[in-house]
Amino acid sequence: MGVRQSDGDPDGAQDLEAFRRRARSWLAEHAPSREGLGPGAGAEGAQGASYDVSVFHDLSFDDEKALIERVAGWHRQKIDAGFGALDWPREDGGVGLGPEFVEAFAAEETRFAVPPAHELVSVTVHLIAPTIGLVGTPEQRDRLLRTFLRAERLCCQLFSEPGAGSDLAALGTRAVRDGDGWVVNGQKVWSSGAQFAAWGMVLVRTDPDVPKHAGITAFLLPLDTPGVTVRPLRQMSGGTSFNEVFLDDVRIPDSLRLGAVGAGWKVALTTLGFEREATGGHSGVGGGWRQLAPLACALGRFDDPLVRQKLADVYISERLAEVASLREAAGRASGRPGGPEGSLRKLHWVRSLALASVAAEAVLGARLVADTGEWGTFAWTAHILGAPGYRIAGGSDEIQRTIIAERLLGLPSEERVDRNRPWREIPR
Amino acid sequence: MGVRQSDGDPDGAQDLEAFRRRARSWLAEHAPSREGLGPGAGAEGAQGASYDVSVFHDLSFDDEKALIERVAGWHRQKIDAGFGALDWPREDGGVGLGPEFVEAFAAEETRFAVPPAHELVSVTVHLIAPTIGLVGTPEQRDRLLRTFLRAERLCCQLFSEPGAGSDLAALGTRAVRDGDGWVVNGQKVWSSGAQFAAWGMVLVRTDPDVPKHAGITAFLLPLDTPGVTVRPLRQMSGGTSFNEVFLDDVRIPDSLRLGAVGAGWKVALTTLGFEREATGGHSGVGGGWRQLAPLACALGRFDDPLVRQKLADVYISERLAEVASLREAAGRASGRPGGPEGSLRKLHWVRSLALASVAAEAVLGARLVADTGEWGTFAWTAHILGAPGYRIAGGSDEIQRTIIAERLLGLPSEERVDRNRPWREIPR
Amino acid sequence: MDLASSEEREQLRHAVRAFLAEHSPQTEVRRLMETPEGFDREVWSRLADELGVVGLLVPEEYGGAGAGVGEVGIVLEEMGRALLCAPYLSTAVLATGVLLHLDDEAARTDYLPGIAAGHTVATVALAEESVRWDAAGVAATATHDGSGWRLRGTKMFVLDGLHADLLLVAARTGTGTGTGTGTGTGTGTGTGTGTGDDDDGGDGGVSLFAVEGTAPGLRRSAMRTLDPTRRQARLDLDDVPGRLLGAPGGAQPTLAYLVHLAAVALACEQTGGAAHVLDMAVGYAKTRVQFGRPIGQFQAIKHRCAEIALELDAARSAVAYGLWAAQEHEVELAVAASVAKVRCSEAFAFAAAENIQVHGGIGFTWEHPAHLYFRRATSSELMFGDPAHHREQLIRHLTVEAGP
Amino acid sequence: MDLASSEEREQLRHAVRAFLAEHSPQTEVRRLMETPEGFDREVWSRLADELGVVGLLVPEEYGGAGAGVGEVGIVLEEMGRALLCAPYLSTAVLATGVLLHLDDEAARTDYLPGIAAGHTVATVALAEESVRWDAAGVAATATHDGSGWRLRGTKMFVLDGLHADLLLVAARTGTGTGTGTGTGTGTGTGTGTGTGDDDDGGDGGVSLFAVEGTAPGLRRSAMRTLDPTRRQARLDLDDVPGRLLGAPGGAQPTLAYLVHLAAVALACEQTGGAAHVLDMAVGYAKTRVQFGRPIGQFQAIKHRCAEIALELDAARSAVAYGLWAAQEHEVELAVAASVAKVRCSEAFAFAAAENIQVHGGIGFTWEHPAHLYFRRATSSELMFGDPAHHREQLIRHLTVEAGP
Repeated sequence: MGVRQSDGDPDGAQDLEAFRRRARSWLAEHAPSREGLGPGAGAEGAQGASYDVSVFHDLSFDDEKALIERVAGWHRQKIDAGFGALDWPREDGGVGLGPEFVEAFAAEETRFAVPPAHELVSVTVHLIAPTIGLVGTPEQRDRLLRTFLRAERLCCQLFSEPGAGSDLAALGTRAVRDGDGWVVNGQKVWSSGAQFAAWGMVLVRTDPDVPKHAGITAFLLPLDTPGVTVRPLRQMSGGTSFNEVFLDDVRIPDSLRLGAVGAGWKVALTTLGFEREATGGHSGVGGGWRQLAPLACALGRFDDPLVRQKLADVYISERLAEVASLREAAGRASGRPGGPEGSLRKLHWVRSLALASVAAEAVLGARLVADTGEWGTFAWTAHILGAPGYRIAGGSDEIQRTIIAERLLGLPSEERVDRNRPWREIPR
Repeated sequence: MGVRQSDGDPDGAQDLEAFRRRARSWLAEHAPSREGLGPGAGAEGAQGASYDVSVFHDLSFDDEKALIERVAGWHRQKIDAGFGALDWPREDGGVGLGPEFVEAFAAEETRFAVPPAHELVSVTVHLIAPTIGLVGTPEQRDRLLRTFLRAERLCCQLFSEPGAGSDLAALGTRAVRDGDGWVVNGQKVWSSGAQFAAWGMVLVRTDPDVPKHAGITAFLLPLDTPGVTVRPLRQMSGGTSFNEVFLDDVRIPDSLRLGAVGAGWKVALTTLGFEREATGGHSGVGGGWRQLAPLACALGRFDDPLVRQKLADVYISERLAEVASLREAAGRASGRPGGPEGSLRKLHWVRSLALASVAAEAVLGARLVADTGEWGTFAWTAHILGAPGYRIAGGSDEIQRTIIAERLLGLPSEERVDRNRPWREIPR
Repeated sequence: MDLASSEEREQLRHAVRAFLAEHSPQTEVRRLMETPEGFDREVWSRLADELGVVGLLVPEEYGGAGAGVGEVGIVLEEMGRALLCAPYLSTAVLATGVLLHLDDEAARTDYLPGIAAGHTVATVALAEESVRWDAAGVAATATHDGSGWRLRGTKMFVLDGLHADLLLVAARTGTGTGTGTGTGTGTGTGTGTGTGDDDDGGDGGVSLFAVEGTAPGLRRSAMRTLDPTRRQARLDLDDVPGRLLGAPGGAQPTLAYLVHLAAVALACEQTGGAAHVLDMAVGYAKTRVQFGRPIGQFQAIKHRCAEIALELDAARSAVAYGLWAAQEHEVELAVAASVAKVRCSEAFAFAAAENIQVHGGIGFTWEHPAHLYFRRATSSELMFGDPAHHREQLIRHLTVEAGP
Repeated sequence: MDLASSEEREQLRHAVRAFLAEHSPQTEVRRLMETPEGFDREVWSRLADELGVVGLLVPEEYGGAGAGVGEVGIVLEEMGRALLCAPYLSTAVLATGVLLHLDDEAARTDYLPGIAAGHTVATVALAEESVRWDAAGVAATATHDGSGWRLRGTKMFVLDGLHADLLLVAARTGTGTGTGTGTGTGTGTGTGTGTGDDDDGGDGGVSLFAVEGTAPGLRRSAMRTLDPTRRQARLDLDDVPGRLLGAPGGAQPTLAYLVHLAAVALACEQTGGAAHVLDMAVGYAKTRVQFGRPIGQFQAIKHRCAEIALELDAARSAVAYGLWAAQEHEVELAVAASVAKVRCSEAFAFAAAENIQVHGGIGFTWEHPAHLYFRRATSSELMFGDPAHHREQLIRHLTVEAGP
């Protein structure tokens, strides 16, 4: 399945083919092939031999740390061989190629058993590094850009707060100017990987007397700064994929300010915009057709017409997610803007997770209620308990629908009582 | 299945049993039994031998007129025998019994093949007559109450307008005072049975300079008044269950005003409140388990596990609607207030219609696409095309959910831009 | 169908709710779900003594209250609201119901007083590795060795089986092969299209046996459960002595009744659970402010709460129907039980999931109670036959009764 | 999978849309759906001559454009938007596709030029009283009487069959009994659990025949249809002469291809229809004012429009997949066709129903176009196998290909 060339590169087709061959041979040297691993194999299939259908990791601290190191290590290995940061400018440590090369490499990579994605690494490399690339000062770029791009140090997001979930811009963590720095007080939550990160990109309120979007500023914060406390937050599926981060009189030098004072909302949108662009990050999260079909066979449930209907829905949803990402890649290649398509993708993906839950219930029935000891059965509880999380995390279903309605369809926005009023006066 | 006595009537149990026996024997004399009619038989089973699964009638004018006459005739027959208007005061032509007698008679009546309900008759008898009973002048009561209660003349509602659907209170039909009467101009729509009615209960705006609910007045309008034009409105399922009613310089004497000037909204709520109390009006509308199960058998579709699942959902939904109406009757008998339960009932019923559509599609498949001539198959298109109408008519799903949320659950109402502003200034 | 609630029933509800508010607040549920035993023996005694609800179904001559299923339904609904950790379903409903249904006066005399007094925790062991709740799924065997019956086999999903004093165990007493006469998809818990739950299946009959929790040869182990507030166990029986209950080979009708009773009982619990999460969702929607407004003002939240209320209303009707049939009209129980199991499962599953969504992030945390209801909802939906199975059973029973 | 749209394709879309805006506005659709013939011969000629889309699939050597399924997909999408009343699906897609798929050069030479020129309206007659779209459902027979083949039997659901000049009729040429080897529920259109659409079924093979619309012994009658913009007919064949197409008994692969092609073609139409009703719903939501605000400001309406957009997006992916497989990767066509049929049926049915709801009362009137899309959506969903049937087929094909 090829992806269309951008028109600006008429000879690209040859280059791309050559690149693809080169990538394939490099991958073959450095990673085991996935061929013959059998349908149950996930990422890393061969060596892992793990059966992970969980939506959120439930790893011990040490295991997750080791995983992150493996993921970051593979990322660096690719960069060193000229297969990472392909679409980054050369001066920033990239290769300077077009997005079609990124897609091509990714397509090749799926054939090999390589380490899976990890959100903290992805956030650092794909979200925060490019944000620094866009709005960082020369010093910040020098100090952090390559480091983050190469995942040598990792940086988490410190955006959400207990009182600012869907309404992120209502955030209330206060930063007060103090000489050549700022003193920050407040609480962040839902920070993935904060316990493994050296840095955090934090949004704070620097001016409470202007409307909520206007009074926010972004900073880069070393997490070993005194006053920073990271406390893992256990989610309903077990495991602690997220953290609460308490900020008590934390001092941040002004040199670590990311963008202008009061421009933090724009900076955050830039970061989140990269999130929407980053595709394929969802594959490998939770279980799906690849695990359910053999499981249904093994349990003698594959002949049940009702089970088959539900498995079909899972297959359709997953297959169309692949097609959609090719469609989007083609759209990007021909210069169509991204926009609210990310919201469509996310809602489809959330639905896909739910369809897999439904199918798993049909296949497994009471085997989800209590562990009979049969391999690969009770493990699905981690999918079923995790799937509801992504109806909320990363922008709730409701927020995504509003984005689609307003930005894609042009429907009028709701009456907003919090618009054009100082943040201080808005009910909270 | 008996319904519990109200506590105020300790000897009622005996009376009720005697009444029930009396009713049964009267019914046996005046209507054929439904026993042995077979599962496919609808209302009037024996003589009708019709197979009507339509949600909205699609009858010719003459057929519908004849039907209405039959329905009204049966209603009068019951009244004359002392089995109609059971819970009305004796002075108004009723029998003066409690609601448990109404329920008991209704329960007995279901065993006999009697004429079905017709909306125009029900509106006249159960909605408009009691409204006049509550708010009518002595003259109005003398002139119209018994007439309507006995369905000798019929009266339709003239409430909705093209510009005032869900937002009924925004209605814009204007009435201007002129001597001892009013001159009315505007357009009504969705009036069921207006082409068969002698009277209409009409809501008009008498004061555009006060907030919308405050400027409405109700009138009783003879439909043969000059300037009244009734035009049948064809619905998507075919048939013309509704009408547009145009009012051009229509003169209504002030003596036909129903309630005070400006009190029309309250009067309308009174009328609609009776609608919520009237139960069981939905049964017999559209098709369901009773038609689908034998149909599935006849077509060899009853063994399909998917079909069985969908039929089960239809059965469950219908059975629980019966249970719910018994629950409500019991609640009323013990003095629990009605309130937003009508919204729950309506939403369940709409869902029931939709489940029957889904099951019919599973049973019939392409037999719905084109008429193969097999009995009882293509007829289901009238159900499928009619069911969407009741997601809208009688208060849309959205309006019902809002009623439940605000009145049953106590959730806050939305920001309303049309509150406390003169009707004239509200965007339309 | 008398659906009015009497004053006595409302008093019972009030008393149970007050008791649970005191003895089973969330903190206590959290504590107990981490303990090995999973419930508090003292609270259990009080439920029996003070409140008198453990012996509610037990006739007065055996020391119980002689009340009906309707009363038990109220207790179950309240327990479902509170997520009480206690062997009520197993002991006071299922084991008691089975003992009352069997024709074995001696067993009633021997066991019911202990149950009613809160001394005996009892349960029923039916399902096995085949994950079915019917006689046809029973492969465990019982043989008479001259001195008495000996049981062999494995039981699973035994509610409170790890600590129960009395286990009522279904085993095959004929020469049959156990599972296997079902055509169709006999191993599934979903819609077995080939076998009915009333179908005995094997050529040998199935019987029920009373087995002591301390019996030699009985190995019990806890099964990991999705719902930490309801314990389940695996029993491995190796030549375990058991006392035959009722006539040999005659347990099938009782096992069918057991499943129907369980379906109705779970429906009551589910309705209580759904009512509780609706309260949670509405309470949060009224107070949580985003975008300067309580989120309950947004139609997305507001209409979703209305949808939960609508589901709860359907569940209430389904429970009323199920309890009525269980109490007064057993001929309709098979149908009513399946109706109740399907509709209340759907309602609670929807309510529990949407409650999390209304809460947003906080609802996804371990600390918040929302997930405990989600776990209970998912678990109850899939026990004793999932909704697809019960839809199939419903159609089967409707067809057997009257032709469709 | 090349999913980028070329400039030529966008030009084609533009040209078709402009043509339909002029020649098939709503008023014209309304007019034609009441006429006996159901379409406008002159517009049909123009579609062939001016626009050149009737012969899009026909190779250039037979007078066509030699374009691919991708181009046809664009045309179908636009026609689905406009609800064009014309025999395009029957003639330009299905009959043409069948003629191209069969190994019968003479037939191509004889029939394709007339089709491409807009002179021949052609269709395929497969389904019968058994309401199945597969070879196993064929009971009509053809026998050779020495001078030629003679057909007997009944065909149903024949698109544009009442006025078609050329009918491609499937009939059984062996000695077989017709339907009946399928186990399971062979008579249904839903999930026949026993028979596959690739399964020939009977012991006699099935062949395709060309039958002239004017042939003696052919009685044609209009079937009442749910969707008045797409005509269907019943054919009663009593000793009707027919010309054998391809090898005798060898039509099964072509019939399977026909169903896959029909599924993809309908998916294109459905996507166009869904896109159109989304536009309608959004347009109305922006302008209709209730409670002093455009209803599109209310989340209930706003989020529903977003849901329609989401469904449309899935439909677009499904169509892209189906067209790709039809054009470049026939080995995946069976899977892709079922994926497309399921997903686009769901999407359009949802969109058409919710569009009515967004419109409220006005959307329920006969005069408003909303119901015509609802009729088309329901009709297309149930033709050539409903979604349940295609889910089952999908699983079957996935299993055959690779094991699950």
